[in-house]
Amino acid sequence: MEMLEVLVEMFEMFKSNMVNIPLIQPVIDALMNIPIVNYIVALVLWKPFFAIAILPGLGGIMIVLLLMVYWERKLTARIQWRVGPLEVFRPLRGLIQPLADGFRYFFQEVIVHVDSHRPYFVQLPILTFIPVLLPILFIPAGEIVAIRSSYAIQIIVALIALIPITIIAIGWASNSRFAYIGSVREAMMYFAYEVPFVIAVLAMILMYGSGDPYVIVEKQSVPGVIMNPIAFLVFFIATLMATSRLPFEIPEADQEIAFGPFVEYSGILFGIVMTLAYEKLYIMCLLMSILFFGGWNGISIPLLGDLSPAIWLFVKAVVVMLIVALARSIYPRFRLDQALKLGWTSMLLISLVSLALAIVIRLSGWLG
Amino acid sequence: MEAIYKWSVELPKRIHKAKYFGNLEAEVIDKGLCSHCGTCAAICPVDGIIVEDKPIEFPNWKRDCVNCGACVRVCPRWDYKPLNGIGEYIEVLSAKSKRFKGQDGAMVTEIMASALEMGVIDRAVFVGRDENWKPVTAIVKDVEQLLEETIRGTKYSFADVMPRIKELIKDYKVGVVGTPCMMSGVRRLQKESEIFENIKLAIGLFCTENFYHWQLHEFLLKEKNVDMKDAVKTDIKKGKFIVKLRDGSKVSFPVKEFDPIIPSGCEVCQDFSAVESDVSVGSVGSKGGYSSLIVRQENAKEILDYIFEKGYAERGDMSIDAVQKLCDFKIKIHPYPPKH
Amino acid sequence: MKEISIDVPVEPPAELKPLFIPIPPEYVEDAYKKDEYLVLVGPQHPGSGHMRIIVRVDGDVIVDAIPDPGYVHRSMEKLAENRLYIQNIPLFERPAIMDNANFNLGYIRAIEEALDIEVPERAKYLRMIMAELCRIGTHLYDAAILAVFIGHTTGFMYPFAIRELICECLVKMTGVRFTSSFIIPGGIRRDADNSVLDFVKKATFEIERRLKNFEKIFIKNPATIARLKDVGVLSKEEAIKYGVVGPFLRASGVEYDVRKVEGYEAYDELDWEIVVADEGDGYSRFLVRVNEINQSLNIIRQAIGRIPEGDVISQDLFENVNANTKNPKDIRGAFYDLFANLKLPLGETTTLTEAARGLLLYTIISDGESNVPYRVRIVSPGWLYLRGFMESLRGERLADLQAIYGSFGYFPPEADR
Amino acid sequence: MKVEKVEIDPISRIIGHINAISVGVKQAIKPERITVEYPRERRKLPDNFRGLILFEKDRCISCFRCAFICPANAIQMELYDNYYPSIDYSKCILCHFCVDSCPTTALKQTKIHDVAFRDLDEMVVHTDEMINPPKLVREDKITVEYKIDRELILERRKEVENLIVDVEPVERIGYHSACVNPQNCIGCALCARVCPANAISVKTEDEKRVLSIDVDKCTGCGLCVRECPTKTLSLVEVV
Repeated sequence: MEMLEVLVEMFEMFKSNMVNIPLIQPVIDALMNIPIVNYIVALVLWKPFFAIAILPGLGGIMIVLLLMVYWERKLTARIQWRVGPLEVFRPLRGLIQPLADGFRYFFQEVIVHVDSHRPYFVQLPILTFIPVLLPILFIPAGEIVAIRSSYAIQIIVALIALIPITIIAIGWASNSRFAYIGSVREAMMYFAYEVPFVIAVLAMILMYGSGDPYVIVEKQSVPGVIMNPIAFLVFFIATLMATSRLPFEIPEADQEIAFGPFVEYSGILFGIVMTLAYEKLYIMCLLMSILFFGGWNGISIPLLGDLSPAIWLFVKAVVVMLIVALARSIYPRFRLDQALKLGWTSMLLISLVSLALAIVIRLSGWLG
Repeated sequence: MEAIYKWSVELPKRIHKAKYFGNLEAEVIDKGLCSHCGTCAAICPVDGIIVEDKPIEFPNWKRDCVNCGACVRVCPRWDYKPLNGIGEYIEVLSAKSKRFKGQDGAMVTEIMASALEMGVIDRAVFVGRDENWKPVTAIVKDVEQLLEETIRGTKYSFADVMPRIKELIKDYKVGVVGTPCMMSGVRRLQKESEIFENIKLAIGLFCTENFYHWQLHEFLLKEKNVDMKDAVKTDIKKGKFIVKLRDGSKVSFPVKEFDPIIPSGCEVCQDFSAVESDVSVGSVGSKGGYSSLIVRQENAKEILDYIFEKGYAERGDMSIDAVQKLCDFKIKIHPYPPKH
Repeated sequence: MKEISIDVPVEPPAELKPLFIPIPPEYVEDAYKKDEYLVLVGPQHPGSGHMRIIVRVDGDVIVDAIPDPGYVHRSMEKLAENRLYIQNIPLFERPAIMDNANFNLGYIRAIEEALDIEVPERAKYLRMIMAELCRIGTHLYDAAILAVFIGHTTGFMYPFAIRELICECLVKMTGVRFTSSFIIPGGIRRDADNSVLDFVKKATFEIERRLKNFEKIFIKNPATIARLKDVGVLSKEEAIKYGVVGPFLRASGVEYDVRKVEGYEAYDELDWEIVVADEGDGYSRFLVRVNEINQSLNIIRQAIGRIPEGDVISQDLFENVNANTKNPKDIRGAFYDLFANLKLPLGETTTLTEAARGLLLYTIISDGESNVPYRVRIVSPGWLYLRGFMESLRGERLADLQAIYGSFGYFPPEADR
Repeated sequence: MKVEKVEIDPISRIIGHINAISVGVKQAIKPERITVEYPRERRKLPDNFRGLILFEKDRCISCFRCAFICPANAIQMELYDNYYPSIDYSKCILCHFCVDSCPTTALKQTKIHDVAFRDLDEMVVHTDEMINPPKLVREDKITVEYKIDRELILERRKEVENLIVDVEPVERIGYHSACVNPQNCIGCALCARVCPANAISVKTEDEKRVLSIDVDKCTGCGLCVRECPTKTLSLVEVV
């Protein structure tokens, strides 16, 4: 019998903390009084679950993936005087091309070549989901948040720092010459951007006085970018380096080492690994919009209720990603040692300057 | 040469009902009159007639022969009237080439080389030999090619000189060396079609008889156990056939012993001194190391004047009656119509 | 700090044995003893054309680079020996398909020299225009390959879009985009009327306008400069010693251009300069080729400005041949009669031409009798500067291999012939 | 002309970055695209474009010139009532030596270049398949033309371009074969045998073989001149 009580108890817990969206409130009320369905609706609309599953979490990633891949290819095509994906669904000028790619990867045969370390080769791409998706727990979007903690920013940065380790492991698992060179380059790049990146985030936390996203967002009457633009510059270049976007596409330099650590993958494993870079970019853009663009504060739309801050945060992150896509068609690839020199000398210097600026702002008490 | 649109060609008498080559085969080859000179192969428009180390033949001529009658018109042995004696000539001399070493005075090579130099001819058809003295025809373009050792000296067996003329005749002025039957073949070719006027120089050789190479080779091997592989020089002097071998030894025996293997065509031939050639060359009638020359045509005369003026050869005198004696001897031993 | 090398018995990886690589086994052992290792770049590699480069790498620095060319060797010289002289024209355009006019011009000039045919003025100008169009096309083609090798996909797309204009000009003039076999002994096949010529003139301005975009986004892009500056340096002496030719020789400071030296077609009648740089690094090689595009553009404009009227097929061809048409402006109908039994006199003729990537040598040896060449010798620029290219790799980083490869514009089908 | 030095001080670097980004953004807003969406748009090609080859049987004098000149040995002459060319497109490199060699413009070029064959032996296009153009599946409704005046515009017109070009025939100098040195002739009548228009007749009258050339039948193809072993015949201009 306790099973039932536990269920009822959980149902009460879900009901208490539901996302209220006035727009579709009547529908939700109607659904709530159908016996079985109300459990599901309660679960889905339960704030922490909603944060992970729908908006800033997996749902957001799904939309971002489809949108970002399409947008990036279409934008680069436009800049390069050509048309880009077109024939997949002609009326919509190839809009569902990413869906088609995903579909193809899903059904393509996964080849695990002989002298690769089979267990690691297959599991590692899935393991990389852990460091990539965990930060979503701590990213709040207005009221919708999975885990409220006052050290959310630090945890997110720590988890982001984990991702390169799994990529290096992937390179090692495929046991091929190019994969090896790719993973060594990934390790090098990791050193290049990690220190300035952390210093930049530290500067922002210092400036706001706490790592709690809610505190940060409140204090951002003036968006963080204007307050500390240098930190934003470092953070932006570090994102390019972290997700190996074009000027720093060194680990996966397909002309030199044929797609770096992921060279031996095919099929759905390759699909997962390909989306990894985009998910990492999404997480960093969410972090960037929280730290620099005032997170989810924007004119709240009454009709959407709790959803409007989440949508604001999502839109800001997506806008930043669309701008990052521009770099791919403008810049050639730096050499590894040039990237390292950039990372260790100029970026480190600038991040220290931004730290000093942050301290000055903190002491001036402008943000109180 | 204004353009005409109707012209005709004389057709020879057709004895048998078959195609012309059939007639030729019946009248000449089967009757044993064929001297294996190859003139018919030189004129045949469809290259059907084959001149090899066996009697002349035209494989399945019934289908391929286009019945043009050219081979019959040019064949020297078609209603054959044997030529003999010295024939008329401009002058008689003997000479020895300074530039070349050959059979005797190497004058054939000398005349051909100077003709090439003077531009009288562009190409010369010579007869070289492979390692066991099988004759191989070679087309000579410049004087250096004549320095090559195997190309000089007499070979005493049949060679397909005439068919090779056919390839050259359309584009080049040609010089030919050959036996008296070939010379009469060349004259008939020139009468047959003006294109053969391109043969600007025809050098005849004194010839008693010629042999099929395989017969000669086999005869020497079996009767005289001389393997031509290690022969250095072959010669006929005063009725004796002499073979000088590599190890310096010599084998010689009277020419008469060759009688059993003389081909039937040669048995009816009485022309010793190549009556119809431009110049006849041989060893008879001049002292050792000299070739005796009977100059018959103006072009040969000019070439010899050029040679002596350039000092390429020394001049000597030659006794014409020695040649006369041999001509009468040849008439005696090769009566026509043949005895049996 | 001194490198300590422990004498561990090292035998090279098993995979190197079955592959046929043109280096002695001791070399491989010695490499692995010094704990350097061999990276085989190519022949099937996104960063190198159909040629394998055996790179001996000490850490990230290239110690030694051994080329293994020949993967796309089609034995053109042997093929040419059993084709008529005229049938070799399509064959000799195939090494560098974009640079077909120059390759075709070299071969035809050799034939004309042997037969000493006088080429009419208008044909010379039209040939020169086609040669310059193909030169610009090849420079753009190599700029694009360089861009994509250092990761700049836009830098690949812009030159290929501009090259489309050049192909449009060639289609209007000859009827085919590039392998046009349009140049024949004695001139060219058809006359190009004035509407086509002023389309070409307008195209040159359009190319220049679009090149400005390419310059801003790729040539002057700081990342490109960072990637190409002081990379793969060939000093003047080294360039001369290793026999580098063409724009890569001029990039190291040697002012030598066959068009000026030989002055064939009508190059000596127009005024244009030879582009020279003296650093000899990857960037100056690239800049020399970009400036050569401008030089070629103004050659074309001058040529179109001063092109004389007149016929395009020389009269000495029609002399002792009963051709079906005697129209000196269009070869149609008489192609076979003029060229089928073309026989070169006995002897050997050699011509030098300035192909887009450098010096191109043709030698035709004919035996005077047959209507096929006895021997045709073609030495393409890629083959000449391969040695200089490999020497310039020494001491560079492995990641720079692609940048230097692109800056040299090495094109395996042309080098292997 | 010296290539100008490149200075790499920070200011020029920043200007470089700004320029690069400005070009990227400008092109993103207003791209100067040159892509032609091929199956639905077709690019206008000039009339002398070298595409598929068509054949006109009654103009052909079967003189074998196209078969002899083809560098890729793609043309094979097939016997119908006379010898006519058939092209093997797996070998043909579309250099149009044959079209330029044809004395009577029996071979004509077209603007069809996107030809598809189901298998290899269908690529051998026999003579009767070359006479009228292949079945064309035309999806294109718009013709795009490259026009340049101040700058390149891709002028798109709503018309379907006719890919078959009508080529005006070359005005040909008439030739016919004639006997120039009759005394060369050996009466082999190979010329009569090879003549496609059987203009040379051979009769044997009283011990003589008489050859005669019918001038109006002779098309001047020159095969008899090449076949004659003794250089008797030659082509003479029709005056």
